[in-house]
Amino acid sequence: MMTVTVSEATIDAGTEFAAISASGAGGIATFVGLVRSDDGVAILSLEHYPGATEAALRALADTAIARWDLIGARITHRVGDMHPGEIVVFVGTAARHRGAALEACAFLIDRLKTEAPFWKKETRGGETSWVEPRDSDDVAAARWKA
Amino acid sequence: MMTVTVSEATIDAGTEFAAISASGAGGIATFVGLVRSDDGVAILSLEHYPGATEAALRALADTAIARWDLIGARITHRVGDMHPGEIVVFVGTAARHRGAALEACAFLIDRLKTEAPFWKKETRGGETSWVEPRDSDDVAAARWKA
Amino acid sequence: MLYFAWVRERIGKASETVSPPSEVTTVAALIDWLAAGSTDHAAAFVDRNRLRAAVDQVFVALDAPLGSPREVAIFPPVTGG
Amino acid sequence: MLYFAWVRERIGKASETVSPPSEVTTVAALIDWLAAGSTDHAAAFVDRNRLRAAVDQVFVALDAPLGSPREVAIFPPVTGG
Repeated sequence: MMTVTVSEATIDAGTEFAAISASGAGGIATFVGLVRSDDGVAILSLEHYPGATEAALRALADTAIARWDLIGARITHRVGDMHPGEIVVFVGTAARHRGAALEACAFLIDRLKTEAPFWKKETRGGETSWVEPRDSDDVAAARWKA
Repeated sequence: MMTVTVSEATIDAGTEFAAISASGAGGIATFVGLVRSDDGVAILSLEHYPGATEAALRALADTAIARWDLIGARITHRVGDMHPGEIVVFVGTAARHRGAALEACAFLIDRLKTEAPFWKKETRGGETSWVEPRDSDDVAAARWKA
Repeated sequence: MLYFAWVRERIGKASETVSPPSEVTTVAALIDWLAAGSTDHAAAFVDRNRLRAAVDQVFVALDAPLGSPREVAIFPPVTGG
Repeated sequence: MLYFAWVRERIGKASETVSPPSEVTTVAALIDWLAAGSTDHAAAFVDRNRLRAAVDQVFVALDAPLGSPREVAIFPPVTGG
């Protein structure tokens, strides 16, 4: 079971977790990325490429489901304006065994960072700037090359 | 911030998640192990070694916090009788960056499986039997040897 | 054409319809052609190393052949998640 | 002494207080001594490869020196999580 959602709605971790854990699997791994509250960002704005974003996320989820024989995968990504402490992205994987769930979860968030068309803009101290891509993201994504 | 809990109380994923995500971190990784609903187990009973269990879990959390510079680690383990779909264990890690959170979460659940004194007994079709240890758990735990 | 993030901001619009001449056969050539026709586009496209593209929603290298696409998107490297 | 899981079930009790003679200086020797004194203990301890131990809540190998512990636990390999 695969569910991919991209929307401006607030992400509730409890709701997301309940959805991925309804699969009857033995192990659920999740990763949640939040707007950090410790580095002075007042607003994080996420722009995306409608249509292409969902297609990219579905392709990643398909790959993970096949590679780790997952029972379920769920990706929920917020776009628009967000505040510190709010959830930017939820990734959840369900599998019979924990190793598959954990690896697939790491795979999805690493690849999502480099392959899905999202762009972050930060407002801090009244100044707005686009976030620069990080080399470490490319390194993290590259380790999953089969 | 480290929190280790071992009790017979039902584990609520939303409550657990809220607790670990309150740290202000940018990334939260979690693993949740559930009683599988697909292999005929009616009751899973967990016995543990009171005192020694909590000490073992705290030692693991301390190790993970130091090794991955975590902002928070949370381990909640249920004992007693459980039914399919119920949560056996919640592991949550909070870090500034996702790689640390994800790796530390995998470390904690892998090591917990081989180092914390819990014993599982399964009741299926009216028959009760103790779960045998799995070699794959030793392999998973060994990969974290520094 | 679709533009995203600071490419969109520098050009001053999120989308436009263009009709490049037939010798424009790659994404890079399309970028050159757009930059030659407008100072805003030229400003947005000044550093080619910081541009990425998709043709009909498929991510491609800038030297990829263009074909006859319905939709070409130009944008910075992604920074999501 | 503390016993857990099927070790506890086979012995028929979760805990007991014992006073082994002074020549019992390792966990393995303690197990031998307990098994010699009771058929239930002997049945629980029949396969030494499937036994693990903790002395004063510290996990140890069966050939570890015993010292003068307050609490020794004997149990199967763990299967938690």
